[in-house]
Amino acid sequence: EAGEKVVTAAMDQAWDTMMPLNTTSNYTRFICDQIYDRLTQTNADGSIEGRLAESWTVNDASDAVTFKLHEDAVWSDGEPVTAEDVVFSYQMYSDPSVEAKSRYHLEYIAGVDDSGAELSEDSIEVTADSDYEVTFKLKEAMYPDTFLQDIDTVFIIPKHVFEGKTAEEINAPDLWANPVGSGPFIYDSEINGERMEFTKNENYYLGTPNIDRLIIRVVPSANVLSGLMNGELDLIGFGSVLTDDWETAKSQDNLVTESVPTTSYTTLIFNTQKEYLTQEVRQALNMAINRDVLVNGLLMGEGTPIMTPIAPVSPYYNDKVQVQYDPEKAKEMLAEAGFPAGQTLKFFISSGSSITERCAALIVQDFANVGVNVEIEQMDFATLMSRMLDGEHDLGIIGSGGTLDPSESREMIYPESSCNFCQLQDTELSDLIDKGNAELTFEARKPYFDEYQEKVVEKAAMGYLYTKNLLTAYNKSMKNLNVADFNCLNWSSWEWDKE
Amino acid sequence: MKWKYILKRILIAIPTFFGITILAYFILNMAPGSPLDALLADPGITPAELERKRVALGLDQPVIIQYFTWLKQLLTGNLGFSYSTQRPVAAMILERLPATAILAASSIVLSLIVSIPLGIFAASRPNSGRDYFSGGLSMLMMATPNFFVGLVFIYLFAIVFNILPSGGMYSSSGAHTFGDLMKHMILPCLVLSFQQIGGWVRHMRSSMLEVMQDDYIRTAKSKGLTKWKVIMKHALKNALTPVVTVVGMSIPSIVGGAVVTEQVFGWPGIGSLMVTAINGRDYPVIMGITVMIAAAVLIANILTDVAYGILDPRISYK
Amino acid sequence: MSENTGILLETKDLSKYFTAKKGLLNRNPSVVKAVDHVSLSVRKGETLGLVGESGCGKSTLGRTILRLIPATEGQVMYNGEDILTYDKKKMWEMRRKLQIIFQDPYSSLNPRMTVYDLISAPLEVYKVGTKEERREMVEEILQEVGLDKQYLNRFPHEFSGGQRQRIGIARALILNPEFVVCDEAVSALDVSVRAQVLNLMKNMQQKKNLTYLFISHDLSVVRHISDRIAVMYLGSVVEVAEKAQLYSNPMHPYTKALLSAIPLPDVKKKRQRIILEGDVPSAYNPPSGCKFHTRCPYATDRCRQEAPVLQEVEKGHKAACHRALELA
Amino acid sequence: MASLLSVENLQVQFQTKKGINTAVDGVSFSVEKGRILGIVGESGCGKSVTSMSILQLLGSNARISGGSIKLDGKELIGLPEKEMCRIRGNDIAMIFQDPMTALNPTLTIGTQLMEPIMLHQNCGKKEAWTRAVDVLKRVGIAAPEKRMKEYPHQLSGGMRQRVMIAMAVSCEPRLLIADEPTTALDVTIQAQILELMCELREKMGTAIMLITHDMGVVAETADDVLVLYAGKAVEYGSIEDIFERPKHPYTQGLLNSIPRLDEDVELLNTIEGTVPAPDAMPAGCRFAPRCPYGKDRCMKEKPGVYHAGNSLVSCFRYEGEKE
Amino acid sequence: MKKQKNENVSYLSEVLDKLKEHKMAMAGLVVLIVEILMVVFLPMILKLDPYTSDYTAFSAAPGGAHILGTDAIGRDVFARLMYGGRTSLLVGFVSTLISCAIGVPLGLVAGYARGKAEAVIMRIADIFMSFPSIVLILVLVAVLGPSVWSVTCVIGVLGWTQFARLIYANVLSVSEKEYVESARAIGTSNFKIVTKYVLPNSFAPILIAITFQMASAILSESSLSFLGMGVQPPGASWGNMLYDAQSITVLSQKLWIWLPPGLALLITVLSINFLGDGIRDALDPKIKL
Ligand SMILES: Nc1ncnc2c1ncn2[C@@H]1O[C@H](COP(=O)(O)OP(=O)(O)OP(=O)(O)O)[C@@H](O)[C@H]1O
Ligand SMILES: Nc1ncnc2c1ncn2[C@@H]1O[C@H](COP(=O)(O)OP(=O)(O)OP(=O)(O)O)[C@@H](O)[C@H]1O
Ligand SMILES: [Mg+2]
Ligand SMILES: [Mg+2]
Repeated sequence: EAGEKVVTAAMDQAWDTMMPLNTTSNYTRFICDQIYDRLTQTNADGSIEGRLAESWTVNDASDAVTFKLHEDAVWSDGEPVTAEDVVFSYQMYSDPSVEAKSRYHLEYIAGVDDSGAELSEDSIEVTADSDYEVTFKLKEAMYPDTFLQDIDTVFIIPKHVFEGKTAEEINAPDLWANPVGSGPFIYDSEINGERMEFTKNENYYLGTPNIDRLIIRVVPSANVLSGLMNGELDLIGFGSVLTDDWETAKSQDNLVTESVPTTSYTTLIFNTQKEYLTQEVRQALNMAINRDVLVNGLLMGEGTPIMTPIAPVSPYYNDKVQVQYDPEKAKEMLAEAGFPAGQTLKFFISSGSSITERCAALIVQDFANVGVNVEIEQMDFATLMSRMLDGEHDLGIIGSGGTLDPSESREMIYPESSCNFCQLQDTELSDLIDKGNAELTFEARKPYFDEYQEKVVEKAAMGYLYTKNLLTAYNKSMKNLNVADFNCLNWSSWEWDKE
Repeated sequence: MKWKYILKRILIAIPTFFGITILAYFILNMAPGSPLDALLADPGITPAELERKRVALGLDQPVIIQYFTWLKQLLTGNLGFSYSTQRPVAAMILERLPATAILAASSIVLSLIVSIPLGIFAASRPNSGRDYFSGGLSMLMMATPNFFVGLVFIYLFAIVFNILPSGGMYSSSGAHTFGDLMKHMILPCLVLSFQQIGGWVRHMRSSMLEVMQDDYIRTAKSKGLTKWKVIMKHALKNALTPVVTVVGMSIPSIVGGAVVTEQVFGWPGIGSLMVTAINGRDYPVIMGITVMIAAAVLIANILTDVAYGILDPRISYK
Repeated sequence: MSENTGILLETKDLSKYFTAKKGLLNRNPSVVKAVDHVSLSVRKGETLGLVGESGCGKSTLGRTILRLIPATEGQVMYNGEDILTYDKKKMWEMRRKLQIIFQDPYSSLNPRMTVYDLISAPLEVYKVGTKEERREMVEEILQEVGLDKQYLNRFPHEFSGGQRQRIGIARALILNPEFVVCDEAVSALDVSVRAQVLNLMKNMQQKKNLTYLFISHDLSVVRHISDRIAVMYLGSVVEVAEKAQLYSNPMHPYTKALLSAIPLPDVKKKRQRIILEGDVPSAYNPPSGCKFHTRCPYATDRCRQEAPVLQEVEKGHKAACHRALELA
Repeated sequence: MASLLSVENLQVQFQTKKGINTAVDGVSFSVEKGRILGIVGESGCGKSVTSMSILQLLGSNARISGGSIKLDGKELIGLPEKEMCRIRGNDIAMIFQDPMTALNPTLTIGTQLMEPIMLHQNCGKKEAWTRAVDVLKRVGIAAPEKRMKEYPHQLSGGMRQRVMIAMAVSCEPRLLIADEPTTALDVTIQAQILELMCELREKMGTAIMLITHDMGVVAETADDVLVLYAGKAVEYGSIEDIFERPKHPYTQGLLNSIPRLDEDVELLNTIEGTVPAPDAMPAGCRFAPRCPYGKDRCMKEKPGVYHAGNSLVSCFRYEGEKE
Repeated sequence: MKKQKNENVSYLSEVLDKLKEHKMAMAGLVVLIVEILMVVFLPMILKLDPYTSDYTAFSAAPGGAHILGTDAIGRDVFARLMYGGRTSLLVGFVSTLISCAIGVPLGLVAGYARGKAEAVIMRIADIFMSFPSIVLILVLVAVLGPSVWSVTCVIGVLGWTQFARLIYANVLSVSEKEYVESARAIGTSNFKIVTKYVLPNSFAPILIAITFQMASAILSESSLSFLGMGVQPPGASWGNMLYDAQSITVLSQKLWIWLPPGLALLITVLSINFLGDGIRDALDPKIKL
C-alpha cells in the first residue's frame, strides 16, 4: 500500500487494558480516544469543546446538562450513534458489578454514590430525551465546567454490542478485544506492550482523518529522541523528551520542538503529624528550598517555580503569591520553632526517575544549608504511597498531572482522602475548595481559590516545587498538531496531517 | 531406557517446581506494597472502592489460603486474572512469550555460533595470539553491563550510522515481515548475548583444552588423523558435554538479562511485562511469569540432560 | 568362645552388599555382592595374603573388617569378640589396634598436612603423650621407616612414591597396632622401590609383632610376604592354604589358571599356560552356582547349579570347588 | 640389511617452567622385521616419550632435539605433518596403556575402527565396515557386528584392549608400538592379550615394540630388550643376554629385586635410593648415586656405550671397545 | 632428595608462586589494590564531597575545580567516582562473603553428611538456581527497600547456590579420597575430618568462584541501579552513575559523566576476572611448574 500516510506516535509506557473506564492510566485513555468518542473534550486553555456532543445546555438551576449529539455519527459497524448509547454507557459504568476503576468520574451525576456506583438498578439519572438528545441530572447545582471536565474521559460505547451481556462477560476482555467504536480511527491490530495500529475511520463525523494509518508505539523515554531523530517516530504522543536531551532535540533539523507550560506540578510532602514538623518548621523548610536552582538544574529552565498547586497557566493562578527563598530567615525560624538539633528527616522518594532523584539530592542540600539532616529512602511507587499513607515518612516527593480546575489538589489535603500523604487532620484547606466549588461562576469561585493559595503557603502542608513544561518534539512533516492540548489527553488526531 | 530416564527427570523436577512457586508466592507477599496501592495513583479512587476491590481480589484472605487458591487454579491450568487488566494471565503471557522466546532463542543460537568456534579457535593453540585475542574479547564482553552496551549500541547503530532501528519489534511502514523483525532483533539479541558469549568462550576453551589432554585424542592422532579432524571429530563432542551443562544453567540468567534488554529496547516480551507487573504489584502476573520461567528452566534442564545423553552415550546407559 | 590357638582375627560369614539405588521408577535395586559370606581367620603374627583380580572384593573385605564401611551381615571376631557389635566409643578405642596402609601413596596422604602432622595425627586423636613426647615418637618412627627427620616439615607432594609409602606406614604404625590391613600397599611403586618397602614391612612386622592382612593382585609379591594365602573370586574366597601348599599344589582351577598366567622374569622356563576364556563376569550379575563356572575348563552341570562351599581338602588347605579332589 | 626402524641417539627435551628437561637422552635401538623389541624401565624413565617421539605425537612443549629415526631408511624427523599423518596408523600403529581412556567414549567402536581404514586404505564406508568386522574377528571378539554398534563403555577391559589392537592392526602396519598394553589388565586377561599379540606377529609378520615395566612380560614375549634408566639406555641386548647375563648394575639390581615365584628369600635385594627427578639429574652416570659400584668418576663423567658380550652397555665397568 | 632447597614450601606458597608468574593476574591484583587504596584514602586525603552541587556548574566539562567535571546537578564526578567505587567494591566483597558464608557450610553438610540433608539442601539449591536471579533480586529489593545493604544482602544471599554446589561436588570427590578414609581409620572425629581433611582440600575452586561471584555482584549492582533498585541517592555507585548516561545527549556529548564510572567498572571486573583466571591456572595441577 504505497503512498499510505502512516503516522507513528510514541508513548513511554504501555496501556493496560481496552476497557475504557476500567483504568487509571492516561495511556489507555489515549488509545480509547482513537477508538471511541466522548461527549466533550477540554483544551489546554480550559475551554471545553464538543466531541460527540455538538452542543450542550445547562439548565438555569445549574443542576442538569443536556447534550445534543452529532446526528451523522456512526459506529464502525454502520449503526448510528444515538442517545440510547450514551444512556447505556453511563448505566453500564455505574453498575458496581462491572469493573470500572475510574467510575468516580460519574460522581456528580444524580442517582450514584460518591464512588460513582448506582444506588439501585439503573438509578443513574442520565436520560434520552430524543434520539440525539440526552440529559444528565446532577446531584446538586454546580459549576458546570467542573462536571464537564470530569466526564471528559468517559467514553461512549455501542449499546447494540453490549446489551444483554452479563457483568461477567463485560468484565472479561474478550468483548473489548475487537472494538466497535465511533472514534476517528478503527482498531486494526496490537502487539501487546509494543504497538497498536489503527486505520482511519472514513465516516468520522468531524471529518475523515487525513492520515491513513496511525501507529501508537511504546518507546522507553530514553529512546524516544533516537527514534524521532532517525525518523522511526513522527511525534511524541504522551510523554516528554528527556530534559538531558532537550538541547539535542532543539538542534535537530528534522524536528519541531515545543516547550509547553502545563498544570503538572511536583511537590514536597511534609508529614504534618510529626511533632517536630510544626507549621513554623514547615514554613521555614519551604523557605529553604532554592526553587530557581531546581528549575534551572533539573529542568534546564523549562519550568516555573511554584508555591501552590495552581500553575501559572491556570486561570485561577494567584499571582500575588510570591516564590520564597530565604535560607537565613529559614534558619532563624527553625531556631525559633525549636526544631530539634540532630533530628534526621526521612525522605521517601520513588525509584526509577532520575529527575526525582536529582531533585531530592538538591533539596537535601538546601536543607543541609539550614542545618537540617535528611536521609533519602527510595522505593517503588506502590510502596511509597502505601508507606506515606501509613505516615512513616517525614518528607516525600510526589508529582501530579494537575488539572485546570483547581479542586484537583483537594484530593491530597483532606483527612479521609486516600492520597492524604501529608496526614492533614483538619479541613481548613479543603473547606476553602469546597466553598469555591459551591459557587457557580468563575468570578464567584476565584476569590476562594485565591485565598486557598495563600492559605496553602501559610499552612505549608506541602512545599510545592515547580511545574514542568512538556518538552515535546515532532517531525517537521507533521502538520496540524496542537501539542499543547496533548497534555489534556486530547490529540484531535483526525486533524493531523503528514506531508 | 531413555524415556524412562526423561520421565524420571520430570518427576524430580515437580517438587522443585512447587518449591519455586512457594518461594515466589511468599516473597511476593512479604512486599510492603499491596496490589491496591497501585490504584492509589489515581487520586479519585475512594476507600469504599478500594475495599470492594480488596474483597474481589481475595486479598482479605490469609496468605496461605491465597496460595492454595492460586495453586488450585494452577492445577486446573488457570493462572488467574491480572489485577490491573482483568485479562487472563495465561493469555497475557502467551501474547508476550513469543517475543521473549524468539529473542532468547536467537541469543542462545548466536552465543553458541560465536562462542563454540571462538573457544575452539582459542584452544587450538593455547597461549598464542589467537588465544589471547579471544580471551581478551570474552573478558571484555563479560565485564560490560548489559544496559550500557545497549545504550551505546543504540547511539552507534541507530543514530550515528543510522542502519538499525533503535527499538521495538517492527517498522512503522509496511507489513510485519520476518526480515523486518530480524532487523529489529539484531541489537537486542547482540546485547543479550554479550554475557553468554564471554562466559561460554572461556568454558569452551578450557573444556577443549582439557579434552585435548585425554588419551583418546592421542589415539586418534596415532591413527593418522590431521589436527583439525581430531578436533572436530573426536574432541568437539566430548568438549561440548560440560558446555551443555553451562548452557543449560545459563537459561535463568538469559531470562534475567532479557528483563534489562527488553527495557532498553522496548521489546514487548515477558521481561517488560514483569517489570510492569512488579511495579503495579500485579501478583497474578508476577506469579504467572515466575511459574512460566520456572517451567521453562526446568524443561531446559531436562533438555540439557537429554542433550548430555546424546553427546555422551555413557549417560543413557546407566 | 574358645580361645582358638593363636587366632587373632576371624571373619564369620562376613558379607558386604552394595545396592545401587535406581531411583523412583526402578523398584528392585541392583545389588553387588562385593563380599559374599567370607570366613577367614588370621593368626597372631602371621601374614595372610589376599589375592584376586580387580573388583573381586579384596579392598571391600579389608575395609569391612576394619569397620570403615558397615558390614551387611556376619561377624568379625577379634580376640574372640565381635567388633561389629561395638558401640562408637568402644570401636574408637579399638581402632588403635587396627590400622590400614593404602595403595595409592598419592591420594592417601592429605596434601595439606606436613609429614609431622600426618604422622602425629593418630597420636593427637588418642591424646598420647605431651607435645614433646609426640615429637620424639614421630622422629623415632620416622627413623624406623627410613626417612630423615629433616623432612618433618615438608609436604607429601615433595616426596617420591616410595617415600610417601613410608610415611603411610609410619602413620599406620605409630600407635603400635596389632593388626594391619595392607591394601595393595606396594602396587603403585616401581620395582626397585617396591623391594625396599616390602623389606621394610617385613622388618616392622618382626620388630613390632604385627599381624598383616596383605591384599594384592600380584601373586609373586604375595608369595614373598605371606605365610598363608587366600584367593578371592567375585566376592568369595575360593582357596586358602599355606603359601607352599598353594603354589606347589593349587586345588582350585581358578588358582591354577592364575598362577600359570603370571609371566615369569625367566627366559629358560617355558611353561604350559592355562589361558582362561572370557572376562571376569560383572559383579552386578554374577553367574549362578559356582561363580567361576563360566570360565572354568572343568565345569560340570553341578557347578552351574550348586555353589561349592569352602572346605578343607587337605590339612590346612581349603578350596571351594566340587571337583577339587578329583582334579588334584 | 637395514632394520625396519632404527633410532639413533634420540634426544627429546621438554620446555618446562623450571627450564629445559631432557627426558630422553641419546637412546639408540633398532627393530627388525617380525621381531619383538621389549623396552623396560621404571616409571618416568622415558619409555613413553621414546615411543611417542617415533610418531611425533609429543605435545607442543616437547622437541626432538637430536638423533634420527629412520623407517626403512627414511628419516622421519623433520617430515612434514601431512606425510607423518600418512605414516601414523598405516606404517606404524600404536596401542596405549589404558583401554578405558584410550577409546573415545562418545563414538561407537565401529566408527573408531573404520576411521583408519577409510583414511589409509582409500575405501568407502561399506568396505571399511566389512574390513573392520574382519579385524574384530581376528582379534577374537565374538559377535563383531553387534560390537561395532556399541560404545566403549559397553565393553569389558579386555575387550577394549582387543579393540585397540584391532584398530592398530587394521591397516596391517609394519611396526606396532605397544605402550604398556597390559598394565591396566588383570593377569588372566593379560595372558590373553599377550597371546593375541604373539599370534598376530606370527600371522602378519608385524614388528612390535613392546613397552612395559614388567620384567616377566618381556621375558615371555620379547626377542630383544632395551633397558632404560632416567632417560638413558643402560643396556641393550638379546633377551637371553639380558636375563641370563645382565651386565649393567641397574639391570642386575632390577632383576634381583623382583620377588620370585620359584625361590624363597627372607629379604629382597634392593636398589637403594630413588630415580632422580628430571630437574635434578646427576652430572655423570645417572645411576651413579644408587650404584653399588659407584665411583668418583661415575659421578662426574657420563659413560659411553660399550660392547660387552653381545650386549651394549653404558657403564664404565665395560669400558673396553668404545662404540 | 627431590627438592633440597626450599624447606617450608607449603602448597599455598607454591600456588602463590605460580600466581606470581601469571602476568595478567598480577596486573589485575595490582590494579585492584591500587583501586582499593584510592577509593579508601583519596576521599579522605582530598576531602572529596560527592553530594554537594555546585550551582555554578551543572554538567560542567572537566577542568578547573572539577578535574572530571560535574554531573547534571553539579556534583563532582571525581568525588562520586571515588565514593561510587567504595560502594561498588563493597557490594562486591561483602555480598560474596555472604554467599560464601551461607553456601560453603551448606555444601559441606550436603556433601559430607549425605542422606536427607543432601537431598534437602541440593533441592533448595535447585529451586534457587532455576530462578532468574535478577527477578528474585527485583522482588526482594522491593521488599527490603533499596539500599546498599539490602542490595548487598540480596545479591549475597542469592549467590549461595554456586558455592554450595561447588563445595558439594568437591566434598563428594574429596570424601572418596583415601586420605579421608585413612583419617577415619585412625579414629579421627567427623568434625575434624571435615575441617582438617575435607574442607582445605575442597576450598581451592572456591577461590576462583569467589572472584567470579565478586565480578558478577558488581555487575548485578549496576544493573539494579539501571532498573532503579540500586544504591540510594544521593549515594553514588558506579552503576547509578552509569545510569545517568541514559540520554543520547549525555552519551554522545558529555563523556565525562559516564566514561569514568564505565571504565572503572570495566577495569575492575576485568581485573577480578584476570585474577580469577590466574588462580585457576595456579591451582590446576595439570599446569605444572
Ligand atoms: N562404594 C561402593 N558402591 C558400590 N559398589 C562398590 C563400592 N565399592 C566397591 N564396589 C564394588 O564392589 C566390588 C568389589 O570392589 P573392591 O574395591 O573391593 O575390589 P578389589 O578387589 O579391591 O579390586 P581392585 O583390585 O581393583 O582394588 C566391585 O565390583 C566394585 O564395583
Ligand atoms: N608433557 C611433558 N612435559 C614435561 N615433561 C614431561 C612430559 N611428558 C613426560 N615428561 C617427562 O619425561 C620423562 C619420561 O616420561 P615418560 O612418560 O616417557 O615415562 P615412562 O617411562 O613412560 O613412565 P611410565 O611407566 O610412568 O609410563 C618423565 O621424567 C617426565 O617428567
Ligand atoms: Mg582394591
Ligand atoms: Mg609411559
